Parts: sequence; C-alpha cells; structure tokens
Amino acid sequence: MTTEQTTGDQPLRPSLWRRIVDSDLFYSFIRSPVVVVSAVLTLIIVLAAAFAPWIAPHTPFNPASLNLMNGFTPPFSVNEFTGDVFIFGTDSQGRDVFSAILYGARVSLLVGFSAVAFAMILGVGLGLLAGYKGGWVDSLIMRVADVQLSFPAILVALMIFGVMRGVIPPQQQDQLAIYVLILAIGLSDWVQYARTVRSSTMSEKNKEYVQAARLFSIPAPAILFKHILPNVTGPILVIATIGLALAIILESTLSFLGVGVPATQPSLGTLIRIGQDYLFSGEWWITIFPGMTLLILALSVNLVGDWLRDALNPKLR
Amino acid sequence: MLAMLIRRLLQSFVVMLVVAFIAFSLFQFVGDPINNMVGQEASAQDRAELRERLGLNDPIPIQFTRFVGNAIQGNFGMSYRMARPVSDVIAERLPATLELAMISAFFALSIGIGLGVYTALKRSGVLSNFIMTVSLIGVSLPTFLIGILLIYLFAVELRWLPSFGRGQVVRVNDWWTTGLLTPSGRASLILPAITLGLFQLTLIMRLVRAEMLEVLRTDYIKFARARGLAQRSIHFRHALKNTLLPVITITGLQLGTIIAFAIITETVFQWPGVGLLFINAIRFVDIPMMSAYLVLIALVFVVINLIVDVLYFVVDPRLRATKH
Amino acid sequence: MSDVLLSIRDLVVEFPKRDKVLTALDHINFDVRRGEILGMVGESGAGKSLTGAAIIGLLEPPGHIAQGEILLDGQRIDNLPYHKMRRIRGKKIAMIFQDPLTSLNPILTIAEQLIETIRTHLPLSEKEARERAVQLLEEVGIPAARRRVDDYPHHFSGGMRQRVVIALALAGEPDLIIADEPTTALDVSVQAQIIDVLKKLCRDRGASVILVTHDMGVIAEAADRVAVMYAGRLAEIGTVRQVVLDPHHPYTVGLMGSIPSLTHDIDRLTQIPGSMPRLDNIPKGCAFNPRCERAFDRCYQERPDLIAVEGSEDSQVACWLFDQEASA
Amino acid sequence: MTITPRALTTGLATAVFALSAAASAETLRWANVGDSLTLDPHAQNHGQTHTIAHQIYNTLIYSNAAGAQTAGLATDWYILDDEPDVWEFTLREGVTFHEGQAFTADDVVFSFERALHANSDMRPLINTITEIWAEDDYTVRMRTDGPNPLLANNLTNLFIMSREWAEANDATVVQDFSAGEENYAVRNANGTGPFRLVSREADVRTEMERFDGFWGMDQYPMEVSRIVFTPIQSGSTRAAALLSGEIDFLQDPPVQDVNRLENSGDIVVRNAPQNRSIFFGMDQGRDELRTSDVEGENPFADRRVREAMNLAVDRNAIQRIVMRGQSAPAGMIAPSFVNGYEEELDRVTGTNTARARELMAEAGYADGFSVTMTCTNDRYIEDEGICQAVTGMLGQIGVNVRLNARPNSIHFAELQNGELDFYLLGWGVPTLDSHYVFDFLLETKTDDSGAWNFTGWSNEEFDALSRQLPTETDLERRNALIAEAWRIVQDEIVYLPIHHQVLNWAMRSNIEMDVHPEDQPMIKYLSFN
Repeated sequence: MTTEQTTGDQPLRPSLWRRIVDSDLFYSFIRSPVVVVSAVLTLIIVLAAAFAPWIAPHTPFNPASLNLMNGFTPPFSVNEFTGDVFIFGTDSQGRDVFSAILYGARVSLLVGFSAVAFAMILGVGLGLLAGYKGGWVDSLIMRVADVQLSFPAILVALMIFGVMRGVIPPQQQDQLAIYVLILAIGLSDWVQYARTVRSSTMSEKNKEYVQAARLFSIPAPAILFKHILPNVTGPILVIATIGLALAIILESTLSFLGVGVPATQPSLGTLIRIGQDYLFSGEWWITIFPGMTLLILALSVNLVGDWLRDALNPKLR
Repeated sequence: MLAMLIRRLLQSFVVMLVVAFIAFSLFQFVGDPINNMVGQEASAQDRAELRERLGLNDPIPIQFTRFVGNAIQGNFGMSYRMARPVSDVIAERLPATLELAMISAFFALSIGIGLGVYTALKRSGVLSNFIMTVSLIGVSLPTFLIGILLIYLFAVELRWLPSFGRGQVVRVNDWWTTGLLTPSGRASLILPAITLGLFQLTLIMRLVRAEMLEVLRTDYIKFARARGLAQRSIHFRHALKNTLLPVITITGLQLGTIIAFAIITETVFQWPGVGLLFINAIRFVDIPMMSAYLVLIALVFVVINLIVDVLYFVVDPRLRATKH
Repeated sequence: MSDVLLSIRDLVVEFPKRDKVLTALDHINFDVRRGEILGMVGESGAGKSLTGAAIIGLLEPPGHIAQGEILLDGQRIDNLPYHKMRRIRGKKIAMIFQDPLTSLNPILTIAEQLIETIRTHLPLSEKEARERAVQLLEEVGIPAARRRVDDYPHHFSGGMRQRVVIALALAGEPDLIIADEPTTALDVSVQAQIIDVLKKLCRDRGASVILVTHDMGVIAEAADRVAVMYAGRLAEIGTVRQVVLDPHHPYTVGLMGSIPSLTHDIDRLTQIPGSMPRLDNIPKGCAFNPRCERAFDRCYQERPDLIAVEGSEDSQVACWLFDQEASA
Repeated sequence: MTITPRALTTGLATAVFALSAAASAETLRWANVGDSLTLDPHAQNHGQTHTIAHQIYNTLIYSNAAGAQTAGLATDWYILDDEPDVWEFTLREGVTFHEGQAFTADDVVFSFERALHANSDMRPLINTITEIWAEDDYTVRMRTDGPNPLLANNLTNLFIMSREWAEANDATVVQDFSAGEENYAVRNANGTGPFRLVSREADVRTEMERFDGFWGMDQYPMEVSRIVFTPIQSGSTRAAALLSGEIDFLQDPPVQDVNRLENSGDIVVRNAPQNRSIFFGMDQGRDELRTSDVEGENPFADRRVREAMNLAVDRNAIQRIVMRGQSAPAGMIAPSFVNGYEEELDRVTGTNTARARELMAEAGYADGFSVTMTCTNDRYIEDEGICQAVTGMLGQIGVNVRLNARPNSIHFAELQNGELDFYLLGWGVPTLDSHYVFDFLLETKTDDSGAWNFTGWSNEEFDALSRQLPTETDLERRNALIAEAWRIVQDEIVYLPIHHQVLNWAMRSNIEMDVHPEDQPMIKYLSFN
C-alpha cells in the first residue's frame, strides 16, 4: 500500500508528518477538492458539536432558560415581543434553532460515534474469536452474523428498542434512551467488522510467527491482534466511516419515528420530527436547518468514506 | 443442490424458531399487557379473570409451545390496541405493503441497474460523476426527509399527486386488494414508491457500478476485448450478466430491506400497510402485534433468502454443475 | 508482400503518476517476421506484457502510447479509432492470457463464446460457426469436442481450458498471436503440450507468435528469435541459438549464466547483484549500469540504442561495449 | 420554500394527474386523526366512534351545534307528571331502517336493553334505568331508580338498532370490546340514520352513501350523497391532504396549520369553544412524591408551592405561541357553558415569577425541587407542546421538571392506577353542570366519588357542599352552593388550569357547517354554497 521505500541506507526515517504528506493517501486527498471540503465540513460540525456548550448562544436543553414568547421567531428577525434575534430562528418552544442544532448534532454524533465504537469492538472481538477458534464457535458466530445481516439494521434497532421499552421502567426511559439507541444501532452493525477481521485472522493464524508465539507461550490472540490489526486497519476505517454516516441516519430515523431520544434532549432527527409539523404552516426553518445539517453531515462523512474506500483499494483507482 | 436446499431449510427453521422465541419473550419482558387491554373502569377481579383467560398464569415453556403452535396456524392473539385478531389485521394490511414494496423494488432495480451500468461504462464522464455525487446525497438523506420534501413539493405546492393513503383500492379477492386498477390508486403509489425506492436505488446503482467495474477488469473481459468482440456484446452480454450474479443476492436482501423500510414511508405517507401497524404497535406497546410483525418479517426474509439461493443456482452455471 | 508482419518503431509507453510520468516502455524497436515465433523474456516488470498490450491496443489507462509507431503489414495501427482497431483484434492480432482459469467467461458455454468470436470476424451462419467451433476444438486437441462444446468453462481442467483459449484466439484466423505467458499458470505436465499445440497450429496457418514467457526452456524449444527486455528497454534481440549460446549483453550473459539448466525459471537473478530498478528510479545512461561489472564512463552518461553486432547476423544489442565506432 | 413554479407546470399537472381542488358536488371526503373503534354502537363510549355512528344510526335525542337537545327518533320527551321517576318518549312515525325494517317502540326497548348489557360501555350513562317498556308502537317509557331529571342529557349518544336485524344476524349482545370479541354489528350497520354503510376497512377508509329513505330528507340539507371517511394519523399529512385537495373536510387541523389553511383561498376554518378544559393535576395527598428529590415531605402539599406554580405558568404565552391563539386561557377547570362558571374565576392571573420565587423560598424550596410530569402526546390539542412549555416556565422558579410524554392509552392506565405525581388532564362537562366536575375531579376519592380525583386533595367542607347538590331543588340555593364550592377549589389551587380548548373544523370554502361543541359533525347538516 505505502510507497515509502525502506532502503536501509537512509540515515533517518522521515518524520511522521513528512510521511503523511508524502503518502499516496494524502496525495489523493489533496487532489479531490470535494473530499477536502467534506472533511473540513465534517470537522467543523464535529468540533462545533463537541464545543456546543461554549459556542452555542443559548442552552436549549435547559427548559428554564427558554422564553416561550420567543417561539416561532423567523431567522434573522427580531422577535416582536422580546426583541431577541436568532440567526436560524426559534422553534415552537422559543428554543434557538442554531443552538439546538449544535446540541442536536452533539447527541447525533455522540450516538453515532459510540454506536460505531461499540459495533467495532464487538465486531473485531467476535471476528477475532471466530477466526481464531474456528469450529463451532466460528459457525455459531457466523450463523448469527448471517441471520442478522439478512435483517435490516433499522428492524434490529427497532426490535431492541421495543424490548428495552418494556424492560426499563418508564421513569428511567428518558435517561437511558441514548444508551438504548447506542446499543440498538451498535448491535445492528457489528457484522461487517466481524467478517473482515475473521477472514484476516483465518489467513494469519497458521503463519509461522503465530505458531512460534505459541511455543513461547505468548498468548496467540495477543500476537494475532498485533499482526492482524495493521492488515485490517484500512477496511475497518472504511467500514467505520460509512458506518458513522449510517448510524447518524439511523439514529435520526429512529428519533423521527418517535422511538429515539426524548424531545427534551433532541437529536437532529428529533428536531426534524418536531419541525415537520410546522413545515406546511410556514415555519420552515425549524425543520430545514436541522435537515440541512443532517444532510451535510451524512453526505460529508459518506464522501470521505467513499473516497477512503477507493483510495485504500488500489484496484479501484 | 438438494442437500444444500435441505441444509438451508433447516437453517431457516432454526432462524424462525429463534425469532419466534424473541417474539414470544416480548410478552415476558414487556410490562403487564392487561393494563393496555382493559377499559378505564375494569376492576381487579376483571383483570385477574382476563389474565387467566389469556393463559398468562401458565409456566413459560407451556406458553411458548402454545405460542409456536398458534403462530403456525397464523394465530397471534388479539391486538391489545385494536381488539381484533392480529392475523386479521395483518392480512388486511399486508397487500398494501407488498404492493408498495414491489413497485419500489421494480423502480429501484430498473433505474438502479441502468444507472449503475451507465456510470460504470462512462467511468469518468461528467454525467457519471454527477450521478455518483447525487447518489451519495440519496444515501445521506434519510428516507423520511425525502418523503416530507416530496409531499411538500408534489402534493402541497404542485398538487400533482396525493400526499397520503392508497387512494381507491379494488378488492381482487378475499385476501388481496390493489390500488393498481384505479387512477387514484396508481397516483397514490408514485410518491411513496419513489421515497421508499430511492435509497435502495442508490445502493443498487453503486453496487452494480462497483461490480461492473470489477468485472470489466477481469481477464475474460480483457480476452473478449482482445478477440475484437463488439463493444455492446462485451458490455451487456459478457460484463452485465456477470455483474448481475452477485447483485441478485444483494437485491434479494434489498427487497426485504424495502419491506422493513416501508415502516418509515408508511408513517410519512400514512400508507395503510403493516409498517404503520408496527410502528403504532411499538408506540402503544401492542405486544401481539409487535411479535406477529416480527415473525412475519422474519418469514419474509427467510423465504426471500431461500428464493435467492435457489435463483442463484438457476442462474449461475458454476453452482448448477455436478462435480466433474 | 514484405517479410515483416509487425514493425515496432521507437515505441514509448507512459504512465502518468501523481507528480511525474513513468516511462514503462522506452523507445522499443523490433520487427516480427511472418510465420516466426518471437520469444520475449525478461524479469517481471521489464515491460514484456506491456509490449503485447500496446500492440493489441489494450493498454490499461492511464497508460498510453506517447511516441512511436506500430505497423501491421505496413499500416499504422497504434492510432486507429476504437471501431477500426476492433476489427483488427481477433482478426489480425489475437492474444492469449496467462491464466486460462480466468480468461473464459464463466457463465457462457464454450460454444457461445466460440461462435460469437467466429461470427464477429467471419461471414458464417450460426450453424457453420458451430461446425467451425467444433473443428477448432478438435484441432486444439479437446477430446469429444462435439459433445463438450456446450459445456461451461468450469467443466474443463486448466490445460483443457488453455486449449479452448487457443481455439478462441485462432477463431478469427489471425496473422499474429501474442501469447502472454500461456503456460505459467499450468501444471508442468501440460505446459509442453500447450506449447506444442500453439506451435503446431501457428506453423500450419503461417501465423506469427510473440511468445512472452519466463521459461527459457519454452523459448529454446519453440522460438525462432528472442528479444530480451530490461527495465522497459530492449537489451538484446537475436536468434534463439545466438542469444542462448552466445549472449552479447552483460545482462543476457548473467541471465543465461544464472540458469543451470534450460528448464529453470529466471525470476531471480542471483548471480547478478542488485535488482532491476523501479520505473521511477531508472539511472542515467544504461539502465543496467548499477549492476554491470563491465560498465564504463559512457554507460553512466549516454543511453545505448540497439546496434547491430558484427559477425552475428540478425543480432542487435543495446550496449556500448559493442559500439564499433567508439571502440574502433 | 415558497417558490412555486405553478404557472409553469399547470399544463403538465393537468396532463399528468388532476386532483380536484374544490369539493366535488356530492362526495364529502372527510378526515380525522382517529377512526371509529367499532361500528357496534354500544360497545365503546368514545367520541369518534359516536361520530361515525351518528351518520348511520339515530338517537332518540341529540344535541345540535348550538348545544340544544333536538328531536331525533323521539319527537317529544318529558317526565310524567304523576310519576317523577318515569320518562315518556313519543316516537317518530314512518321511519324505516336502511334494510327496510319499520322502526317501532320495540326497537327502542331492544336497543336500551342491549345497551344495558354488561359488555356495553354505554351502561354507566343509563344504569339508573330500572325498567323500560313500550306503551304502544310509538310510545316508550323508562323508569329510573329515583327521579332523574338529567336522564335525557345522557341519551344523546345512545343509538337505536333494529331488533329484527340484530336477531337475524346474531348481534343481540354487545361486542365484548376488551376481550377482542367481534359480532356482525362490528363491521356491518343498519340504522335509521341519514347515511348507510357502503364499505369499511378499519383505520383506513369508511364509505357511506345517502339513504334516500331517511326520515329527515326534507328536514335537513342532506346535500352530501356520499361520505368517504379516512383517518390520518399525522397532523402535517392531514393538513397536506386538505391543502392538496384530497379531502374536503378536516375535523382536527393542527393548530399551527390553521393560518396556512385559511390563507390558501379555498379553505375555511370554522371554530367554536369546545366543551373541554385542560389542566395539570398534582398529587398533594401523599407524604412523599415518587419522582421528586425531596424526601420526607411532599412539596405539592404546600399551598404556597401550588400558588408559586400557578403564578409561574404564563397561560397567555401558551395560548399565543403553543396554541396559535386557538384556545381560551383558563383560571378554572370548567368551560363557559357550564352552570357555575364565573368569568371572575376564569380570569387568568398574571404571571409573576418574582413573587413565585418568594413563595417557593417561603415554603422552604428556595433551591427548588425535581418532579416528573406525565403527559399524553396524542390526546389533546398540542398536549406535548403545552407540557414542554410548562416545564420551561416551572424551571424558572426552580421546579425542575422531567417530562414524560406518551400515548394516552398508557397515560390513562397509569393515571387510574394512581401512579402519577404530576399529570396533564382534559375534562369535558357533558351535563353542563358543575356538579359533574365536583363529583369526578374534586370530591374526596372513595368508591362512590372522586373517581378521577388523583390529587389526593380532600376537603370536608367542599365535600359537604358538593354532596348537597343532587338533592337540592331550589335552583338559586343550588347555584350559591356551587359558587361557594368553586371558591374553595380556587383558593386551594387544587389544579393548575391552562385553557379551554377551541374546536377548529377546516373545510372547503363552499361547505357550510356549524362546529359542534362536542366535536360531533353531523353531515346531514352540511350544505354547499
């Protein structure tokens, strides 16, 4: 994959930065303006979401800070009662849409990243286990994967959600909703990681160094993990990036269906669901701005993921 | 082939049993159903009687056996919310969902494959790049947002197409109703079908493109080129056919996905299908409905998977072969 | 009619990479005569297969011919539009690829693939084409050809498939066949048979062959002349006898010297220190200079072109050691 | 979002597909959020179920858009002078059912007996009737278990079926709805009403056509020849459907869309105050709240806390922003048509956050406390929005509210189990008398009274006043008792009133129909202009 030449006569390894800049990946990155823009947009949204409490002009999740009379203020307009101005307007509760988007993106991204991380850990772990143990462990894990893969993620997530709704007492449902979402989305998306890691493990486990490691009674899985990881970093990175976009969309869809995060802690999907009611009545900004944010975020992540897949797969270039 | 089919059937059976167990355990996990069933004035004694009548006091293995036995006969009990047999309600709604899913699948497949082939053949064309970028928007735009925007544009602003429901339907026989035979029924199908199909369309298109590019790089295509075969034959007789083989599997699964995603489309368009039924079941914790839907969808998926496997056999000569 | 069927003049093939252009074929000159088998040898990446691809016009983008001409029967074919070039492929020039397992379309029967190819180039009816297909299969030595013509590729073993590939290549009755390592992927036991079939059928038809291979044994047995390639350049070309028994170029000398027996592969040249330079790292002057024991100043300054070697008829070598004028 | 290339595309539009924008001359396409639960007219005491039944069946008496009791199948009704516990109904002659059976007193007797069956949900409304018999073919008498001057009020949703039809189709017993039973009458109907059932798919579509043998053909406009009723769950879809001309009459347009609908040109939104008040209840009887961080005491039990909360809620803001003006801010929990209503009591006290904070501090909650508020999200107009708004307002005085909004089926089940600390409720007064409110919502909860009083509030003085009302015959004295009782309620701040709902019906502008205060459209009144 890499072009760095390891001609031993070079006195110094180039700096990490130098190597990044010299790499094919970086080159192909710089050469695709669309991807650069996407990456920058993603970064901006992620940072804005992460630092929402410091950036946002209002604290939309604190009901006590809202003034109902600010409700339905259009973007860039002065509210006739309070004289306040909101760049993206306000929603039905007088919540600043811009701040709500920042906080909403925070929830969406938190759920997205956590779900991807959860799926990744689960998938890599199970893939390693399946590939290394083989036999019935492998069959079991892969059958479960097959079955689950034949069910769409949204259905798996909805089911998990439905069960959780029954299991968790109503008083705690709202607090736990985010974790349930992460669990539901993560559980619905581990299979691809598992498959990738499994096949890589299968091909590595019979190599000499693993056998040797066994002789030195070094735990083989540890060795495997160390050696397999570099092989699968690329594909996993791609799966994770695309997975992030999917998770964000899935989260928004679930929230839209009313089974996601509570309305008092809205994600982008919840904001769109709430705003949808006001689309026809002329308060378009309540749904369009969060909708655009969601679109830009998912699109940017998808574009980066798409590019990454092509860039890491030299066949496609 | 037969051995494989039997193995597959067995596997499907196990899957169905597992799903049935999950569906059944919904009853165990999810709260006390009695509260959802009885009216506001029900006394404690009424509740106890109902518990007894519904068999909620029996041991769990017995309840599960009864559940499976009933499920096989298509009996999932009474909907807590609608107070009607779940199987009746689902049977009533299924045609709507299936019709929508079929139309969407047809739409997604025909246009998806067409665009996929086009973008693969004109790899670096301006239009191709445009289509690819737009397709990413399609993947990045949640289905519900597409639906809302389509309604806003085509129903509210332009007033070309209906915004909800199935329009006038015609009862074909006892168990099938169709909207395809009336103008309003056909018009009602357009927006939901596009909404539902768009995501799959982009997926299929990207898949076909990737597969096609892969196939176009193979030796046999190079060899076909080297033999001077006509461009059209290389692209459509040699490359496309090989491209579509793996696409069949994915497409089969996509059909299932379409049925699942119908939940969203049906919510947005108030389409009277099983998806809308299911989302309401979740909202109202209508367990019999949820579990029946789960089992039904699992059945649909298992059947689709089986059909795909068989189809693969029929289409791919390599699998059809008896060993030499 | 001239004795020369194909003439390559000053051919340069380039691959634009991110910030530079790689020259994959660097000013190649050679002829293929009618009815001869020209062997082409060299290490992996020397440009053998690329030469074949350039001739038949199937360079993978972004690779392209940057300079030079390819003449078939005196006509330029390197700049033909697609639809004209298509008429030449299969009809005038055919190509056989390395791996018979992947060269055949898995979902079409042998008959379908043969008939399509035959009818693309010859004015035959479906039925006649089918007859011709069976006949071709018989010629390449497929037993029970009439019965097996409707089988799918996976019904055949690797050797049999390569025979089918040869039949397909011959279907348009071409004048030139470029065989790109036709036996590399096959069992040793069937390699010789395939070469025999190829050799016999081409001789019968008077077709020329460019035989790209690693296998010096194949060259020695089948080829009339041999071209040796190194780092995208032609190092030496001459009759098989001369090149094998009396190699001129120091590289060829090492190449031949490194082979204990003629049946050995030449993938690794253990006797010559170092390895072939990468295309983005070709030294100034002669590409072989870092490894050449006999290199002198000029070799580091000027690039040698092919020059005729006195005393060896039909032999040309790109080495300053043989520059008569300078040494004179 | 308002750029509409309509001009450009009109030609295309008509070519592609034409939706008629105006109501077609005779068919009425009608939508509402929910469907009738069953066609069996006695199985459920449920608004929308009655709404559909009113088109197909008749009652003896119904209340019209002005709220007046109007002659249905009975032309006259009165209490017998000599027997104060017997009501007599004179029946309309010459009435036939859709399937041709002649209507007689026997059908009334049958229908009442049917509605008194244990399965019947209408039973509580008429269970004072001990005996019912036909004097002749067109006279029916009912005996109640004591004088019951309000009986006629309870009959406005009691539908009359044909005995012959019910017996022929084995539908004499009311459907046991909660057990999921079905009978012939659940999906079929044979009434004397203005429209007959053509087809029905539950939750999807119900079609009715004009019954030309209807007795009131000359009495009512009867201009609609066919009704297509479609339930549409999502509010914006309903509005879109009306805007795009797919329906003609929308019974419950979302409040935020009312303006847009009115401005669209061919739609008119008619409104009227609804007989329903919206308020919050607080459990003040327990020693400790279930969902609060305060332990050992119940902040709601402290009147100062309730007063503070009352002062914190800005009802005008809710009316203006959440309800878009489509409500009447309330100071008491009974709407204006109710006997005992006083404008003075209903006046909204101004919001005074500063004073509210003082009160909180006085009560010892300067740092506030937390509590869970439980709401419906599908029952009342903008219910979830109201709750969110109140959550914010209470937050400003330190009451930290966690909001839990869910479907009404779950809400009411928990409410009736007495599990909620702080809840939203809406209440209508079908009898139009304050006693109905006292009896259900305010009297001390016992087996016989305070059935919906989940506040734990119990006041002997109030109970004594309220319990005099049923037997008090002197109207003036009775009204004085009512006024006194209300004063206690208001002073104690038992509930936090929010507003009285306003009903909006949106329809094509060529449709003429008055809004019915109980949200019961009767299509026989509908006319086109």
